[in-house]
Amino acid sequence: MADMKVAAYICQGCGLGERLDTAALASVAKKEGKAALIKEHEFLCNADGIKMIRDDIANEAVTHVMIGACSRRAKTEAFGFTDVCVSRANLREGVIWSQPETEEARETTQEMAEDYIRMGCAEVKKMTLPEGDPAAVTERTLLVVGGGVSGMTAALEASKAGYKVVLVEKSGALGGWAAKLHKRTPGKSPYKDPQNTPVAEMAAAIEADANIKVYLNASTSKTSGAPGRFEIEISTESGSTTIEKVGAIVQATGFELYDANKLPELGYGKSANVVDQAGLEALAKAANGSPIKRPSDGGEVKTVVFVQCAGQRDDSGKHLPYCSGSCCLTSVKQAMYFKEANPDIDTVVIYTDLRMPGNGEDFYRSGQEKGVIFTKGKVSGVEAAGNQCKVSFQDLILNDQVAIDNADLVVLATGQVPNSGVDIDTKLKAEIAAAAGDNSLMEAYTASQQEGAVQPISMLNLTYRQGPDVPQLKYGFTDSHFICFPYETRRTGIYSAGPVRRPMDMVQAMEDATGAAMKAIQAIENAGLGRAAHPRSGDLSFPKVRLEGCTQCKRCTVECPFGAIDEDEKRFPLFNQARCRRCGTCMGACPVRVISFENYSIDTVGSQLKAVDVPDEFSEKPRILILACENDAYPALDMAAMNRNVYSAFVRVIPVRCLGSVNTIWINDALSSGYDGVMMMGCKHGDDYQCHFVKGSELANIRMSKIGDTLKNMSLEEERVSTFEVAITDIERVPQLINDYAALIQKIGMSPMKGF
Amino acid sequence: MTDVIATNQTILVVGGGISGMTAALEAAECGKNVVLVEKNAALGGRVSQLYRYFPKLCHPVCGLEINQRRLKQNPRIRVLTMAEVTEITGGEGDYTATVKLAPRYVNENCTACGECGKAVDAEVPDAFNYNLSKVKAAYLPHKMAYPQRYVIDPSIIGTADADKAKAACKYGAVDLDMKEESVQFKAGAVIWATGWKPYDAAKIQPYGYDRFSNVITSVEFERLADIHGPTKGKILRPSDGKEARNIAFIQCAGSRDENHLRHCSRICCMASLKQTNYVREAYGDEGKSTIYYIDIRAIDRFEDFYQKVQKDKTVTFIKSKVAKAVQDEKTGDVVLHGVNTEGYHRYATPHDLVVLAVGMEPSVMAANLPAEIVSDSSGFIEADPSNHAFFGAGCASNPLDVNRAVQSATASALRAIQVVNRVARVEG
Amino acid sequence: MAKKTYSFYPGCSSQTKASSDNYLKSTNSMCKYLDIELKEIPDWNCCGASIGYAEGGELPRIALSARNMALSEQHNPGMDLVATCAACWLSTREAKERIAHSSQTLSEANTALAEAGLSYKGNQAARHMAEVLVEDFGFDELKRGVKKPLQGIKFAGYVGCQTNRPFGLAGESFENPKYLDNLVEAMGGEAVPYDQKVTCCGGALAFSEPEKSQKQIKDIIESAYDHGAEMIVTPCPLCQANVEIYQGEVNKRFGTKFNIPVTYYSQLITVAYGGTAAEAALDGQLIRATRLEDIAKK
Amino acid sequence: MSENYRNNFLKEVEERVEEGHWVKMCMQCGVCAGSCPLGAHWAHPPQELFMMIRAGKREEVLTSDSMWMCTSCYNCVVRCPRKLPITHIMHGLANLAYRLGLSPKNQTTQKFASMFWNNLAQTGRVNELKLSLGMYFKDGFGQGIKNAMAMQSVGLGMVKAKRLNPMELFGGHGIKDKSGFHAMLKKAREIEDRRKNFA
Repeated sequence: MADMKVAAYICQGCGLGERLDTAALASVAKKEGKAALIKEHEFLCNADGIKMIRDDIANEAVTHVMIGACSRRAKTEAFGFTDVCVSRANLREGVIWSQPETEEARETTQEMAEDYIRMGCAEVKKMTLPEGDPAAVTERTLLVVGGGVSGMTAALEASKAGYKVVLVEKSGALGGWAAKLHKRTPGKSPYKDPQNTPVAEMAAAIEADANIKVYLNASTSKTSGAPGRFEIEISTESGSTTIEKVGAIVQATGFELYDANKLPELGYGKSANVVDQAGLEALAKAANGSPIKRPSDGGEVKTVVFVQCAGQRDDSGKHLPYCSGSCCLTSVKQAMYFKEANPDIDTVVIYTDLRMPGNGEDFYRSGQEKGVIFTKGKVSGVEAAGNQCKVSFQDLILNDQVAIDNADLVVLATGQVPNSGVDIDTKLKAEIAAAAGDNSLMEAYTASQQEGAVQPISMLNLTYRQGPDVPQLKYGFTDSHFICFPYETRRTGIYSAGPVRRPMDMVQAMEDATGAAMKAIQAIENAGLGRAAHPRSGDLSFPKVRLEGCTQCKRCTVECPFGAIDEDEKRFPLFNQARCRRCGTCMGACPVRVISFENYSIDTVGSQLKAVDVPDEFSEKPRILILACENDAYPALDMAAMNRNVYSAFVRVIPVRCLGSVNTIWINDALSSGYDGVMMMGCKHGDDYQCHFVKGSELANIRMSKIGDTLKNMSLEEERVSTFEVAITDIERVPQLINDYAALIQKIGMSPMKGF
Repeated sequence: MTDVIATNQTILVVGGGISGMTAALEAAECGKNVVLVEKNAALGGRVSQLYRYFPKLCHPVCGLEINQRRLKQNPRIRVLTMAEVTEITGGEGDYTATVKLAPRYVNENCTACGECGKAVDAEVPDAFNYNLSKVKAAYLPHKMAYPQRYVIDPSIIGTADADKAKAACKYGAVDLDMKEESVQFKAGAVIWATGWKPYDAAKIQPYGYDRFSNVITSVEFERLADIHGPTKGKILRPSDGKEARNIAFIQCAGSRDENHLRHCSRICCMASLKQTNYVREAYGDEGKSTIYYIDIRAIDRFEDFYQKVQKDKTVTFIKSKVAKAVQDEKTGDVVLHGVNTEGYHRYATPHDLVVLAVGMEPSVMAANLPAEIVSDSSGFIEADPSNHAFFGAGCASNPLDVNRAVQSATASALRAIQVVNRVARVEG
Repeated sequence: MAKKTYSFYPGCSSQTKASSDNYLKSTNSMCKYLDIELKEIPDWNCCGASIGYAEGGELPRIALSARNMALSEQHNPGMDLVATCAACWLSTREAKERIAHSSQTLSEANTALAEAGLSYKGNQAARHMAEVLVEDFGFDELKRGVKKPLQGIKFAGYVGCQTNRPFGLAGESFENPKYLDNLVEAMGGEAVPYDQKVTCCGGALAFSEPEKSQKQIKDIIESAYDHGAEMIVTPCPLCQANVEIYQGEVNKRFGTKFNIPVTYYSQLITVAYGGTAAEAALDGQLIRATRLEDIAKK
Repeated sequence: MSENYRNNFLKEVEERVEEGHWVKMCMQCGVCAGSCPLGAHWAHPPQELFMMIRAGKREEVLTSDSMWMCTSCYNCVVRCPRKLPITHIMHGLANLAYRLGLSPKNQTTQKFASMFWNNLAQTGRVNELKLSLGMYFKDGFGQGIKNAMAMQSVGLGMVKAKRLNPMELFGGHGIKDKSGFHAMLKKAREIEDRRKNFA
C-alpha cells in the first residue's frame, strides 16, 4: 500500500453549517487529526461532494478518508468507497440532532463535534484496507448427510443449480422416514387424500444424476477444514473409508420417533394393538390397500382410536415438552387409510388442539367428510382387554369422563426426536467458565461423562476444537435462534435441514432442504472469495493474530461463537478464515491483545477513545464513553436523534461490531484517560438472546463482571463501568439511560484519574 | 428517466418485505444480479410494522437493520421502490418485465433532513400506522425507511404545500415535476414475494369492526404497542384514549372460515399469545387478556411459549368462536357474546378493547402475465411446473410465520438461481 | 320506466282479512305507483314456513314450494316469482336451491308433483319484493316518485331474520343490512341506527314459547325507542305481527309502556308517493301510525 | 358393547335427519351456540348436540327439547365457519325425535309445529284463526278458554284492524286443487319415509 494520506471532509448540510463552527472542526482535523487534506462542503453527499472525494482519491493519492457528516447508517452507498479506508464522524445524528438547539448548548455541542472529528481521524489512521484471503479456495461440491427426503431434496436442488453433491446415508437405501410410509399427507391442492411418497421418484432421479455421488451404509467419520475446503472421511459399514473434499455441508440427519415404550400408561408394550405412527405405517404398508388387520390376532379392525400428543406437549418433565407439528396431519391421513378400505370402520381422533395450519384445514375437512370423528379430549389411559383396548379420556366438550372400550387398534401420535448427535454446549460452557476461573461446571461435566451413560453418536464428527457436532438450540434441535435468519447455525458452511432442525412435516422439510442447499452453495461461493457469511456478509477483513504474543489461554478458541478457531499441535490458536464471521469476540477475549482486524482493532477503538479531549476535573464537564452495539444500540441512538430525543452532551459514542469484541483494555484505557464513566450497550442475552453473534453481549457481561477488581485497584466506584441491554426500539429509553447515567456520574463526582 | 440494467441472468424479485429482501439478498450474496421491486416507498413490508416477534419477543426492525446493511453494501441488488410490476412477457429464462414507477417527488439528493416535512401543513393518514395516525404530507415512511428518503404525498401536488416543501429543501431534492414512468428490463426468473394483507376485518360483520371503534385488528394492535406507533407504545383504546387493560383476542377472525378465508393462517394464535405479553408489559398484574380460540396452534417449540402464557394468571383461554360483539355506547366497552364449548358455559363479557386476530390473505397480483399463476384454493402460489420460472416465496406461497417465510424465500432464491445458471450455461 | 310484471306469491298471511292484510293492500298501492303488475300465482299454497318440520318433514315441505313454483312457471312464464312474506320467500328460495343442488331431490319433488299433475323446471328466480325495489329500481329511481317526503319521522328499520338470513339481499351484511334504512331515507324519513336491527322476534315461537319470544320483542322495541325511533318499519309480516301485536303483552310482562307503530315499507312508500291512508292500509295498524296518517292527509 | 364414540348414531342421523350428513363437519367452535337468540334456554346448543351425536348419545339427543327451541332465525347458519345448515339440522333432529316418539311430552313447539302442518295440509293454506285457537286449546278446554281470554284484546284488535276474520272458523281460505295437493303431499311423505327408513 502506498503511503497513508488522510483527507478529512466536513459537511455543512442538514444544519451542520448553522449549528456548528465547521471551520473550527476543520482546524481540529488539521491540527489534531493531522489530516493532510481538509475540505468543507455544503452538501457532501450529493454528486458534487462525492465527485470531490473521488477526485482527491484519484488525483491526490488520498488513502484514508474521514467523513464528518451524518451517521454511518445514512448515505452508506454514497460514502461507500471500497478502495480507501473510511471513517465516519457522526455529526448529524450523533451531535446536532441529539443536542438541544439552544444558545447555552452551543459550546458543549461544538465540543462534542470536535471530539467526533478527533475520533474519526484517529480511527481512520489505524485502519488498513482488508486484503481478504488471497489463498481462498473453494470446492464446488456439497456434502449432504442423510438420505431421507430432506437430504435427497438438498442434493437434487443443488445439482439442478450446477453443483456436485456427495450424499451419505447411514442405511442401505435412500428414503429415510418417508420410505417407511404407506402414503404421505398431501403437499398440494386439493389437500384431500393421502398421496404416494416421492421416495422412489427422488431416488431414481439421484441415481440418474451424474452430479450426485451416493454412499450407502456410510457415515461421516471425520469432518475437518472449513467452508470451501472441508475434508470428509466417509466410512462404510464394510470398513472402508474414503476422503471427499467438499465446500459446504447440509446436515439432514432426520429424526426418530419418541420411544413409545416410555408410555406404558398408554398401553404401549402391553398390547400388540397399541402402536405408534410408525407401527401403523408398517401395518398399512403390509396391508397395501386391503383392510389393516388387528396385530394381536389378525382380526378385523372395526374401531381405531388415535391418541394425539402422546408423550408430547408435556409439562411434567417426563416426556417431550414440545409439539411435533406434523402428527395431527399424520393421524388424519392414517385414519383415512381405514376409511378408504372400509367407510364403516370407526376412527376417532382424540386431540386437545388440532394443529393443521394453512391448507391443512382442507385436509381436516376432508377427514371429516370421510367420516373421521374428532373429539377434543385428554386421554388418561389405555388398557388392554383381550384383543381390544379400553381408551379412557376426559371429553372436554361434553365435560365427561368416558371410555371407548372396544378399540381394536390404538395409534399413539408420539413426536419427533432429532438425530442431532452430540450436545457440545455443556462442555463448552464449562470450558468458558473454567477459563474465567470457575471449575464447577467442568467437574460436573466430567462426572457426567464417567458414569457410563450412553453417549449420543456424533453425526458429523467435526474435528473442531469446540466439539464434533453442530450446536443445538433446544431439545436437541439444531435450529437457528434467529427469527429473521433461520439458517444461521453456529457452524459456518454447515446447514441443518429437515426435522433435525425443527419438528416438521414433509412439505416443510423439502422447502427447508432447498433453502439449506441455497445457503450451502452461497457458503461455497463466499469461501472462494474470502468473504464473510451473514451477518457481516461480504466482509473481507479477518482476525490477524500475533502468535508470538499469545499465552495459549484458549479464551479465543472456546469463546468463538462459531467454532472458527482450532488449536494447533503446539496449542496455539489456529484461525480458520472461512469459518469466521468477523464478530471480533476473539479480539475482545484476548487478554494480551494480539488479535485484531485490519479495519477494526484494539487500536482503531483505543485510539478513538484516547483522542477525545477530556477536560480537567474542575470543568464540570464529565466524559462518558459509550460502546454501542452497531446493530441495535447504535441505530436506536440514531433514531432517538431523528426524533430529537436529546441526551447528555458529555457522552462520546463508539459503535462496536458486538459487545463481545470489547476488550477490557479499552475500559482500562478510558478510565485511566480520565473518563468518568463507561456505558456498554449491547443486546439482550439469556435464553431469548438477541445478540447477532450469539453470545457476544453475554460474554461482555461476564468479562465486565470481573472489571470490579480493576476499578478497585484504581480506587474507582464500580458504577463507573456499566453494561446495559438495549433494543433497537429503545429510542426513548436510551436517551433516558444516558441522562440517568450522566446524573449518576454527577452524583458520584468526577473521576480522580484525570490529567494522569 | 430511470434506467435498469438487467439481463436474462438477472433475477426479478417482486416484493420488498422480509421474504423479498431475503430472496434478493441470498441470491445476490451468491453472486447473482437482482432487481428488487417494492410497491411501497420503503422496504421492510409487513414485519417492519410489527412491534415484537414471537416467541423471542425481539424486535423485527433489528433483523431489518441487518438486512438493510447487507443491502447497502451489495452492489448486485437494484432496488426500485414505489414500483409495481404491470406486465411480464416471454418465458422461463427470458422474461421481459414492465414496471410502473410512481413519482416520489423527491430525488436521490434527499438527505432525510426533514425540512420539507416541517414546511408543509397538510397531513395525510399514516399508512405505516394503518392510518391510526396522521403524518405530514412530506414524510419519511418510517424511522428506518430504506431508501432513507422522504416522499411527498400526491394529494398535495399542485397545492401551495408542495411549493413550500420545494422551497424548504436546500438540496434540490424536491422535484414536483416527477411523473409516473414505466421501465422495461429482462429477467431470467421471477420470485413473487408479494406477501399478504390482513383480511378485511369489516367483512366479519358480527364483530362490528366497521361499527365499533374499540374493535381493532391484530396488526393495528402491533402499532399501538410500538414506540413508533400512534400512541407511542401505550395501549390506549381508540374511542376515548382510555388505558385498555382488559383486552379480548378473538382468534380465527377470518381464518378457518368458509365465509371468509378457507385456510388457517398459522400465525394468529402465536401473535395473540405474544400480544398478551404486551398487555402484561404495559399493565403487569392489572392487565387482563382473554383469548377466544378454536384450537391453539402453537406449533412445534412455540408450544413453550403457549405453556408460558398459560401460566400467566392474567391470561384466560376460552374455547369459543365469539358469536357477536356489541360496543356499549355509554361505556365504550365491547361486550362479547358466545359460548365456552368446554362444558357449555354462556358468556356476555365486557372488554375495554377487542383485538381481532385477522387472517392472512395473499396479496393480489394485478400484473399481466404470460399465463395465470397456479395457486391453491386460497390464492397462495403453488410450486407447479406450469409456473415455469415464477416462484412463490414467503407468504405469497403459504400462510407462514417469519421464520418459515424466510426459509421459503431462501429456497425460492435457489430455484431462481437454477434457472439463471442454466441460462448462463447455455449462453456460456 | 317501463311497466314491470312479476309472478306474485302473496302467501297465507296476506290474504284478505288475514294477519297481514294491510301488507297486501299497501303493496298493491305501492305497485300501482311504481307501475308494477303483480300476477298472482293461481291456486298457490302455503309455503309451510319453517315451523312445519315436525309433521311435514323434508320432502313434503319442499313439495309445497315446488308446487307454487311449478304453477308459477306454468301460468306466469318468463317472470320472476316475487313474494312479499319473508317466510314464503325463504321457503321458496330454499326449496329452489335444495332442488338445484340435488338431482335426487329434483326427481323426488317431481314425482310428488306429478300426483297433482305438475312438474317443476326451475327456470324462474325466487325473489323478495325488497329485492325488486332495490335491484330493479334502485334508491335513486325510488326517490324520484316521492311527493310527500316523510320528513322528520324517525324510523327504526327492523329487518329481522328471514329476509336477511341465510340469503338476504345481495351485497348486504347479515349483521347490519342497510337497504331498509336506505329505503327510509329515499322516502325522506330518517333511519336511526340501533343495535337490534336483525334480532329475531321469536318467529313462530311467539305461540309456543311466549315468554321467550316476548323478551326478544322487548329488546327490539326498547333499542328502537332508546335510539329515538318513533316508528318501526319492516319487510316481514311475522316480524310486523309479533312486534306490533304483542306490545301489550310485553308491557304487562316487563312493566314497559311501549306503544310504537310497526309498519311495512310498502306503507311508507305508498304514503310518500302521495297515497291515501286507506291506500296505505294504515287502518290496519293495531297501533296507529299517526305521523304517517298526518302526512297522508296533507 | 358400548356404543360410545361409535358411529352408529351418527350414521342414523346422516340417514334420517334433514342435512344430517353435515353433523360430522362441525369443528366445535361454538359460534352457533352463542348466536342463538334462545340459546339461554337450551339444555344443549347445536354444537354440543353434534358432539353428542358423534359420541353416540342417541337417547339424550332425541329426548332433548333443545332443537324444539329453534326460532329459524338462521343466525347460526350464516355464522358457521363450516357452513353447516344448522337450522335445518335442528328441524331434522326434531322431526326424527317426533317420528320416533321420543320428543319430550307436552313440548309446546312440537304441538304447534304439527298443528301448523295439519292446518295447512287440510286446505293448502293456513287458517290463522284455527291455528291460534288450536294452540290455545292444546292443553285442554279449560286452559284453552283461559289462554283465549288472556289474548282476547289482541284478537279483538286484529278483528278491528281487519286482520282477523272470525268467519275463518267456518271454512275460510283454501286452494282449489285439494285432491292433487293431498296426493302430492302423500307421495312426498311416502318417498321420504322410504328413504329415511320410517315404517
